[in-house]
Amino acid sequence: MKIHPLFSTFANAVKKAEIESDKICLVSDFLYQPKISEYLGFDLFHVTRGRSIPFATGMKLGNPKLKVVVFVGDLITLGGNHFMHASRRNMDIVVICVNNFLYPKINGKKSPTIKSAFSPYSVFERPVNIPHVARSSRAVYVARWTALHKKELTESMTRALGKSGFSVIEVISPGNCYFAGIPASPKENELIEFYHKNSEIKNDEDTKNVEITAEKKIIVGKFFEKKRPTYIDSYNERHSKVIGDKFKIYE
Amino acid sequence: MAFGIEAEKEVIMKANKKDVLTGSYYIDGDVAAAYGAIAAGCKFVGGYPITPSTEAFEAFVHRAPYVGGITIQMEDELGSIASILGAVWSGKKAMTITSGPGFSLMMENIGLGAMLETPFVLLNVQRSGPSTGLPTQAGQADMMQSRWGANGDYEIIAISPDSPQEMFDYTIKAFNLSEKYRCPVMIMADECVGHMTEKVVVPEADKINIEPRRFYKGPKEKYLPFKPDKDLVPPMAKAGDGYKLHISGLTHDEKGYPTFSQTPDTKRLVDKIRLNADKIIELNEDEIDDADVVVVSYGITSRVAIRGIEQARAKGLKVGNLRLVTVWPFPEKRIAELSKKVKAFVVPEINYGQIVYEVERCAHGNANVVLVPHGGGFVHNPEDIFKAIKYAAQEKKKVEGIIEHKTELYRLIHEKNS
Amino acid sequence: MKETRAKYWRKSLNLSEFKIPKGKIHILKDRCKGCGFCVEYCPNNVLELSEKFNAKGYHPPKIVNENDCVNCGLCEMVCPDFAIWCTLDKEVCLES
Amino acid sequence: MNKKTVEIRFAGYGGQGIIRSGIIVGRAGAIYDDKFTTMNQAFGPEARGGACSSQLLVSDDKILYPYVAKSDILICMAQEAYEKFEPELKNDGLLLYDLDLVNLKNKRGKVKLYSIPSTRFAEELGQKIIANVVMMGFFTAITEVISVDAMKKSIPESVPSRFVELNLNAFDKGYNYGKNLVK
Amino acid sequence: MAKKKIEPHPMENILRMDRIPHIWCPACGIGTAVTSFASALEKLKVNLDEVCVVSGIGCTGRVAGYTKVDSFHTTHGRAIAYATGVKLGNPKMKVIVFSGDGDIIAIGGNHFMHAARRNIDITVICVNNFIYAMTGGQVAPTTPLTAYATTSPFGNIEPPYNIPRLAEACGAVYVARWTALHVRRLTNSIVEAIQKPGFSVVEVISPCAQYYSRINRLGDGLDMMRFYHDNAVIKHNEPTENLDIDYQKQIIMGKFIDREKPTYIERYNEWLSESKPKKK
Amino acid sequence: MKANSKGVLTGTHNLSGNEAIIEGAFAAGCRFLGVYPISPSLEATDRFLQRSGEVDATFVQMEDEISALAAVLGASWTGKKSMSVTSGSGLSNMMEHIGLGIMLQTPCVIVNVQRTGPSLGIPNGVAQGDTMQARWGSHGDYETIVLTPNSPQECFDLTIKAFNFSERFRVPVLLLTDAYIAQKKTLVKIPPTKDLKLISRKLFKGAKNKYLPYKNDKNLVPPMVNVGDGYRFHVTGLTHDERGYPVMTSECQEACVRPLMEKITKYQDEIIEYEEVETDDADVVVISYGATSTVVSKAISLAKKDGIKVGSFRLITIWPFPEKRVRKLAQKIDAFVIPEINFGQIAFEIERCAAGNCNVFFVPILGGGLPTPEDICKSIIKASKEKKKIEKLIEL
Repeated sequence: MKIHPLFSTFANAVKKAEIESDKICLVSDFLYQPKISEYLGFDLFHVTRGRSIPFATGMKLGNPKLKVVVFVGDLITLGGNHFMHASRRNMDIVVICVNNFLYPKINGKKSPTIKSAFSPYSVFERPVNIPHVARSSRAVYVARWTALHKKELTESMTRALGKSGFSVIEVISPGNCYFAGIPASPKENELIEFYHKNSEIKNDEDTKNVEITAEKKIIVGKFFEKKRPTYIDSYNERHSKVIGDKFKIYE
Repeated sequence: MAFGIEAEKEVIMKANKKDVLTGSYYIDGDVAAAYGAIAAGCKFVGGYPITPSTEAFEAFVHRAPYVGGITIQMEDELGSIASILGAVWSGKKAMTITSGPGFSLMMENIGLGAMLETPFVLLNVQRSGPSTGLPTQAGQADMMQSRWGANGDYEIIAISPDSPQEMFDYTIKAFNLSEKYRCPVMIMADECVGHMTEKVVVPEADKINIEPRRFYKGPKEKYLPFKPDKDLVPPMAKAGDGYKLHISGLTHDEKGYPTFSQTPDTKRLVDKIRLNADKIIELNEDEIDDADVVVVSYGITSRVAIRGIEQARAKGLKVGNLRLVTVWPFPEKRIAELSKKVKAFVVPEINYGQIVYEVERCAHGNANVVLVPHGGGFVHNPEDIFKAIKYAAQEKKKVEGIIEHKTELYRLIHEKNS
Repeated sequence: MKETRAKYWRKSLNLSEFKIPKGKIHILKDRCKGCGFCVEYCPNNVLELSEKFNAKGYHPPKIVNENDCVNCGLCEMVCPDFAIWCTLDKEVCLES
Repeated sequence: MNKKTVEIRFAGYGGQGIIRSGIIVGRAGAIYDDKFTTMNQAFGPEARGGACSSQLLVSDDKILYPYVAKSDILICMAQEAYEKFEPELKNDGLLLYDLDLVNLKNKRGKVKLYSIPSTRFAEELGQKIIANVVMMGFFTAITEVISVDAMKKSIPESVPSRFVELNLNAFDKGYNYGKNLVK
Repeated sequence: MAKKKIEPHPMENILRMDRIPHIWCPACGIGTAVTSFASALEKLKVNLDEVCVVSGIGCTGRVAGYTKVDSFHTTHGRAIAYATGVKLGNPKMKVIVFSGDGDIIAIGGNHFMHAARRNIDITVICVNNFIYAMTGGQVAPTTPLTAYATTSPFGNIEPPYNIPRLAEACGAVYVARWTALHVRRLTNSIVEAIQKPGFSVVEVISPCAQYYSRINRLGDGLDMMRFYHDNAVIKHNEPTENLDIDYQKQIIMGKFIDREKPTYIERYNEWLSESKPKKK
Repeated sequence: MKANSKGVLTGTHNLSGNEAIIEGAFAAGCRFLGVYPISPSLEATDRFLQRSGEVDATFVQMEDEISALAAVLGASWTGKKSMSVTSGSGLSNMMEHIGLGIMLQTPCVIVNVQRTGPSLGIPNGVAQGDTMQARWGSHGDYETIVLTPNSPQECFDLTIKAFNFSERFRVPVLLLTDAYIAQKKTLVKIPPTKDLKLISRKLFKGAKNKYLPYKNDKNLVPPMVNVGDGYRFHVTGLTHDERGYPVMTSECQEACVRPLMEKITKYQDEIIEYEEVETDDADVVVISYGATSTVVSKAISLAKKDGIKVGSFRLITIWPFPEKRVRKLAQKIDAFVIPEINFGQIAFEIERCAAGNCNVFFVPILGGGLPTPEDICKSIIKASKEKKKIEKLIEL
């Protein structure tokens, strides 16, 4: 079976981060390869569209020892609200958002990240600047790479896995059609290559400026990193302060 | 069936002492449900406040840190139910609490819960609908929704308590049933019970039986997440234990991998409840043996109906009382059996007819079925129930279909106008 | 030249011509919920909470310095219960 | 009262602690007087600032029908509540009301009337919101449905510890006022 | 009850006086925000027939019931989605979403974000009272850290949302914040927001005397207003990341964002005119 | 009312069910689609968008199904006929707003292309598992109208009908198709504009200050107005009185909610449509709808070869349920056979209406594909052999 390149990148990152693969739990509503759990040894949950983040939230709170990783396609369509709020709470999960510019599974319907020139439907809508929304919602780690920035992406994933808090990595890995400026129906790898060539690494760039537009190059890089107590940290801290000895640290 | 728990062998487990707040309390039904959940070992509630179920969530939030539990107030009901599904799969017992519109929002993920065979408990304190309706007043109009609300075929268990004490007791039972059958169990309370304050006695921990989760115990590599035991329920594993779980909301096979058409095994989702119905169903019966008329009711209505029944008995009518504690699965057999002995069923409910359809279905035309509807906002006037019983006892003819008893309220509102 | 310079000169205030408005306050007592905003934020301290209860058991405001009201409308703006407003009674010269 | 079930309604407007009164009295009956009590509330967003009420049934037996059909005792702390609930009072019922906030309209024949300036007393004690506790003291003194001891045990469970004394004072104030009236 | 004839309130033509007294508690700031809104409409001299107010659920959700224009009281969190439909169905309308923080930011956060992104030409007036008041004081996504609420009995542990920042990040064209005390400035802001084509947001900080300040022992509504008086500072054009509100700390108010962007309908029409000839 | 020729694509076209629905919608005067894409309903969205420029229709793809339906309700109040298209779990997400649509009495049409469930199920799998959900899925009491086409032509016709019902009764109307019908392509005849019979909502014509948004006329349907016409009305999802203001009493609940149901039950005879073939002297009647009905006719002819008297009863309107007719049939025949691509939904309803007069056999068909005529034929034969009355739903 062909494993999606993202999963192999991710598997490398897990190895590098030295995390026991048993403790890793993938939740996904989109990037979905049935046998991936068997091959890579993670638990995989495939849930309803848009609800992977709350599902992961519950999972993390249910067993804080788990490392919960969410693979989502369009993070902010149905699940935008969950994304914002999990980010605000600083739930300790890693979100790998695969920005396809469209839904690959369903006939290339537009998703909110497409810029006008990119799809026949999206002309009248602006895309969401995912890193900026993530940062504004107080995520602790925000990065963006194309799928071909393998080394950087692995590094980013390793970093995010090692970090506690809500980390967001946007991966530009488009589906295989509907892209303006490219001959009709290019192959997937051609597309990624196109993006790769048309991107520019600018680490620590202000997320305000990283909007994807048809006119300028796609800016990739690690944009933001910060430390902040996670939901469970604040829960433990606050409750042991107020309740005192009767409170048992939740872990 | 080599692995996992043998279905027939009952493992008796008692509640954890720390979780049980033994003593007498004067609390409302909502709070009692929260206490019940804690006693049952529930450690996670994902909720979103909505009248009239907020008190239950609040009560849980107050208690949770003391029993090693955690709560989260999610951004909406969609999030709260998704979060509890996640928590269950990571090994916790979990519950969510909602009412009215919140319940409608949860539909999609109730379907997911049923599909993933996730044991969880949902407390729905029903209010009057549709839409926002009467947020602070009682209704029983989500009964059919609880059974049919999500897309596709699945079965759930629904329990309808009628007092704060029962809210406590049946919340524990709900957890037990959900662990036993790995399905969503809904406590379909109503605003009246939720906001009714009465004395609730919380027994000692070793008086409370707890059904443990049926964890898989065999070798890891042989685990099939959806391979059932004899009673059609598969044992469970939790995330992070190295089972390489693959759990998907798509139609799947025993391994959990998606299939492209349903297999006979997918029917297990409904069969595990339908075939075990006799073990699940709990009914309260009173003076039913020689009754001419049987009043079928549930939730708060069963308490209201008693006044009507007493009135009728005082007039010499033979009235039995059948209270549905479990509404779903519906006690088909019992109703069918009774239908051959009695003249009529009288079904009062705080809606315009939901469970009455089930009663009619199971009566198979053997007995008349009289509906006493109430739109919501308050409970029935017992007088209406009495009159309906009186009518049902006198009616000699077999009437086709459901007979709707015109209540005083109906006359007041609609006949005055016309 | 002269004219342009004159343009920027400040004219002295002619007190006999300058008019200040005088307002009339209207209170709907039974609508009031006694929050006290109008009393607190009246710049001229025209109002005071009365000791009497209204139908709902709150203390509505009462007018104590009727003549000081300048129809500024702040009580009207700040009242959460639409229970108070003022109208222009008349304009009076500052001197008189 | 030698009847089996006493039906009581507390009525006022939202924010007066009407529901809390029901809980305190109900708890006193159920937990400390060993009776059966059921408390129900009619409240909601519409009730905030509007009429609201709580219904309490006190009985020696298990209570089945949990609502007040015709009240034996009506406690009114607002005009609106009085107008709404007075008609459901039994002809030989008992009406307790706040002297300042309720103007009686048509006095019915056998209805027994008792009044207390509970809100004024509460304001004198420093907190308007304890008017309901004054009223509860008054209620205990006049009706004797619930014992004083039970009430005094029940009140502290519903108020923050720093207000317990204030509340008990308020209770006593109402109680004594009531006892003086019936003497 | 014999009804006395009540004198006409000056806002009679904008507010449904037959529905007042309203349900809000004493000293609640929502009424004040409504007054500001009403006077903004008066100032704007718009045709009231072409104004539409959409509200969700919650205390502020009841505003629709008191404004005498076409008004919709919809489901929890969906006011913006509903308003989107009204605006697209009839672009002539001035659609105002008047709702609370719990409604717009918690359950309706996604719709807020996407409507801002699409730049739907609606005005959002979001009354932020730091708590869910209608259901009795639960923690809201705007509740400051460590503040108490019935579902955070040990103090809130979730950092609150900074509404202007969120609005800015999602693409709103006009963002302002005022307290219920700064009525005149608030009125001016609402006037500007309604005039502005595109998604404009006005946050109104409002006291909740019944729940927020009672649970946190902050005194009554008047004390909250005094607090705003002392602690609110005006800083126009302040970068939105500095606008966090900490528990009982300084509140920065002002007009933060005022920018131009084509609205959804403009883009849509542009697309239509581009795509039409191709079809023929 | 006459149709607007702009939207009517008169002629014969090769259309899939999904496309036919959109053509039907345009012909019916629909000018607003609020949608969130989900298979297998995507072609409908595509078609709408392709044609929206020509017919001046507005399209919005919202962030989820919840808001998609909310936008549809909002647009409907501006006077535009509006619709939404969804499938499977999308319908589950819409439940809250179906309730709102019912309460506000907002006309709109929701097309649900059923896919196999529960939950995500099989995205392109044929199923009929949402029939009960369509009736009971939202909280509270309500009645709704649900139609099921069994061919692209019917998709076209019933969409127009759905709009007519929704405008006439001011209720959200559901059109339940399935993945099979939606993707099947056949010739669809679209009549000339003048032959289309359309109903539009009754608008209030009286004085502006006299308008009461929820004062029912004698048909129990209140006349409507458009936003922006100066009526300055208020509507709420709370239980309301005639003025649209919330009133929190059970009297008001009775006055408000019961007519919502009665306006449909009262006229159910005008709404209900079904197709009967040779039921007069039948011993066994097969009840089917949607995709299964396309197979049933073949199965029946097979069964007839075995000498069994079989009739067919096809539901076109599922809700309100054609109770009277089914009850009558039950008295004459030996058995009903109900093949459904689910594990028993309408079968329960038929068991109820049969009232013990005849046996009720139910044939659960696994989702994902269509049954074969032979399978159904076997069930018919089995059913015809059972002579004893069994008071129970019998699963085959």
